[in-house]
Amino acid sequence: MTHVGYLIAGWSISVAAVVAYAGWVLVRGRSLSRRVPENRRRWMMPDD
Amino acid sequence: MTTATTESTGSSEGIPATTSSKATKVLGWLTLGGFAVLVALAFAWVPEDTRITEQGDVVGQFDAVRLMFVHVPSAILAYTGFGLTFLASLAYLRWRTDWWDMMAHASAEIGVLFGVLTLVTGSIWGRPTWQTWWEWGDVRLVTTLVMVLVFIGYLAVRRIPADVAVKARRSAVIALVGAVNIVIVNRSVDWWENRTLHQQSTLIARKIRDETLFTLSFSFAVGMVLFAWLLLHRFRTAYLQSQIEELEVNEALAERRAEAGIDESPGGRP
Amino acid sequence: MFRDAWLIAGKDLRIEMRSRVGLNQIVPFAVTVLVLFAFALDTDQEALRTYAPGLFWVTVLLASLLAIGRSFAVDLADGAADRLLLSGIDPISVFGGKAAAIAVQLVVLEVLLGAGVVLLFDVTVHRYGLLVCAGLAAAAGVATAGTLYGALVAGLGVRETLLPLLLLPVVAPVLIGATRAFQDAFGVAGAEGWAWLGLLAGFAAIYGVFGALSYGALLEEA
Amino acid sequence: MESAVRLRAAVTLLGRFPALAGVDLDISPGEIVLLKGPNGAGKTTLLRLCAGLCTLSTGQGWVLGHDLSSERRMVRRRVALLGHRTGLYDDLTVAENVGFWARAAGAGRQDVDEAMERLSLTGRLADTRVARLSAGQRRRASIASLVVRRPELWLLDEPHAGLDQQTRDTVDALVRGAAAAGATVVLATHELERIAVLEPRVVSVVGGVVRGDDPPDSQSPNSPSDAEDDRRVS
Repeated sequence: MTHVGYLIAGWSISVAAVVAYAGWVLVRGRSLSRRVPENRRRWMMPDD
Repeated sequence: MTTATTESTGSSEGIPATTSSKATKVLGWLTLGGFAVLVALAFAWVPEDTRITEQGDVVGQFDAVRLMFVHVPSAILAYTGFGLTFLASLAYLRWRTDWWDMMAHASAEIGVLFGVLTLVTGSIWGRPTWQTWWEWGDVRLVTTLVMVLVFIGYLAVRRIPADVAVKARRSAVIALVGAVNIVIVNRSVDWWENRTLHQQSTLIARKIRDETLFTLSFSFAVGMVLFAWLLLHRFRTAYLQSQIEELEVNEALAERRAEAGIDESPGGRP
Repeated sequence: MFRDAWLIAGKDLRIEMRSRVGLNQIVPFAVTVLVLFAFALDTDQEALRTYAPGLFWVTVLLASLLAIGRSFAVDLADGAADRLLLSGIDPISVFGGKAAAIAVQLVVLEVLLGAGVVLLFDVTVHRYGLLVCAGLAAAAGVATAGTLYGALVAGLGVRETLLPLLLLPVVAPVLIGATRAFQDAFGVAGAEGWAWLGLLAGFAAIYGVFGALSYGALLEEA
Repeated sequence: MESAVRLRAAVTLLGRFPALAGVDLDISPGEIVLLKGPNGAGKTTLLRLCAGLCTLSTGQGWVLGHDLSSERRMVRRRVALLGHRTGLYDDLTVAENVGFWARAAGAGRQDVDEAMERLSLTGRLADTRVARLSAGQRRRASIASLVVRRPELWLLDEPHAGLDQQTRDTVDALVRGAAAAGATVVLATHELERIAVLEPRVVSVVGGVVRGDDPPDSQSPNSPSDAEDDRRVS
């Protein structure tokens, strides 16, 4: 396989950036969720 | 992609404190599975890019072509994000609802993420294939760079502590100007020095192999699912933030009224 | 509408003439930048002549940030911005007036800097008509886009740092177009100067219309 | 006859701080209203809201018949707000400042001369740059540039604060003159005794809320009828 260094760099940077961003959003979402009462988090509500 | 359509059944032990729902879980697993398949396709199935010239020399990008499957979908997602920001900003100025403002914010952030990735992966791909990290004469390259810069500025404005409505309105105008600007920059760079290194519409010309084409399309699909997953989570985070701010305002309002000696407990913002 | 725009422009220009901030600070700053470019390029007369158009316009853009920031700082200094809102003047007129005042200041700056470039960088002008038209059109473009962005960041408390970040990517086409037109006018490169002039004029027109339309929405709140 | 100011449960947020936490207030045309209350009670925000410079977060409001949530531009051009800041340009002379604001409001040369005369800004003072004026002179120049607009509603925020005797008297004369001309005057001041001779209606503002009139309202002759109330709200 040629250009292994470039391939590893390109793919791993992309994956790392997306994972880091997604992790940040999820963690932030969790901490914010705890501060909001359940009845204001509509997407977790059972069908009514 | 409204929050109302993505409800999940509540669990018996209370609602978990996350931004996940049934919909995002499905999208999340689809993304992970799709990504695994994409890696397999990109590295095991797609052949290296070679051609044999009439003189018998072997030319092409060889294995570097496998960078296409992160670079091109990144670019598509970046433009999708910015396009959505533009539409949401337009909708905000028309209807002035927080929903559109949060949508604009969420999609701009994701757009910047993939915009930066587009530039980085493009640079990494360009080095072995074009023998350069960066080419100023390339229209798409320079346009994308300017666009990412404009939206980094947009996010900077959004981070300023200011009145919510003021910030939303100003951000919306910046997004609109930014979108118009993309067209102007694109045209002027095109005129400036049209020596693009990008392949012109390779998809239509059918110059690439079927395996490569299929994998590229597959990477778009995985990218779109990832985009939807990120957008839902980011939007809900923004929504939670606004809910917390509203709760704080209600609290402050009650305190203020107590200061005035009004005993009736206000049932929230009237 | 034009009467009010004229009134605003006259007020801004009179303040600038009185305070002499432009003459005492912005112009010396711009000249300093030019001199620094000369140092950076190592007194290579040929390189200076080749890059003179680009250096000239980068300098103008940097100096324009100061002029734009100042135009809004003057209104915010002692509550005049509120009074402008209360005056009932059409926001389109305020936009037009402020943009016109900034454009006039930029033209003056361009003339002074142009003389500096001719003297310091040893360039000769081949096409005066193109030079003048490109200078005017570029000033109009930077002034309209600058006024729009100046209003966008005015009163947000961090405008000194935010304005460059927002405005510079947006005026990149002006830099490209004006540099090309000047290269043609100076005879250092065979660019199609008049076509680039079209781009500059188009830029000014688009931002003029866009700014006029959105200025009211920007000023609506306080 | 519609009221000059009418607020219903008006809430104004400054950032996340509720400067006004549900204000109900009616002011009839021609009234002189004195807002009193501790610092931070919301007097300044109330005046700015009436001028159309603050947004109504919730609740409803009308000033001179214009809706505060949709017609603020109409409100703005008919009121005058004298705030803590002068609204003048330091590098222009007094005459240039007053002239600029007069022309912005569509007033003529005559109005400028009259206003300058009234606030004793004639002679050398007229051609002095604002930057060189004393605090009292600045305030007078600021008032002159408001007088030329012939506002129907005066909103004065601490008009006496930090001023010399001459300027304080000028302010009192301004309020008297405005009232005599039929304009409505709302002012926030700590110097109740200076205004007492004008027999204003005193409204106390505490904690972002109007706490009822004090002393009890002297039966306003042209308070709006209930029927009109319904029509305006709908």
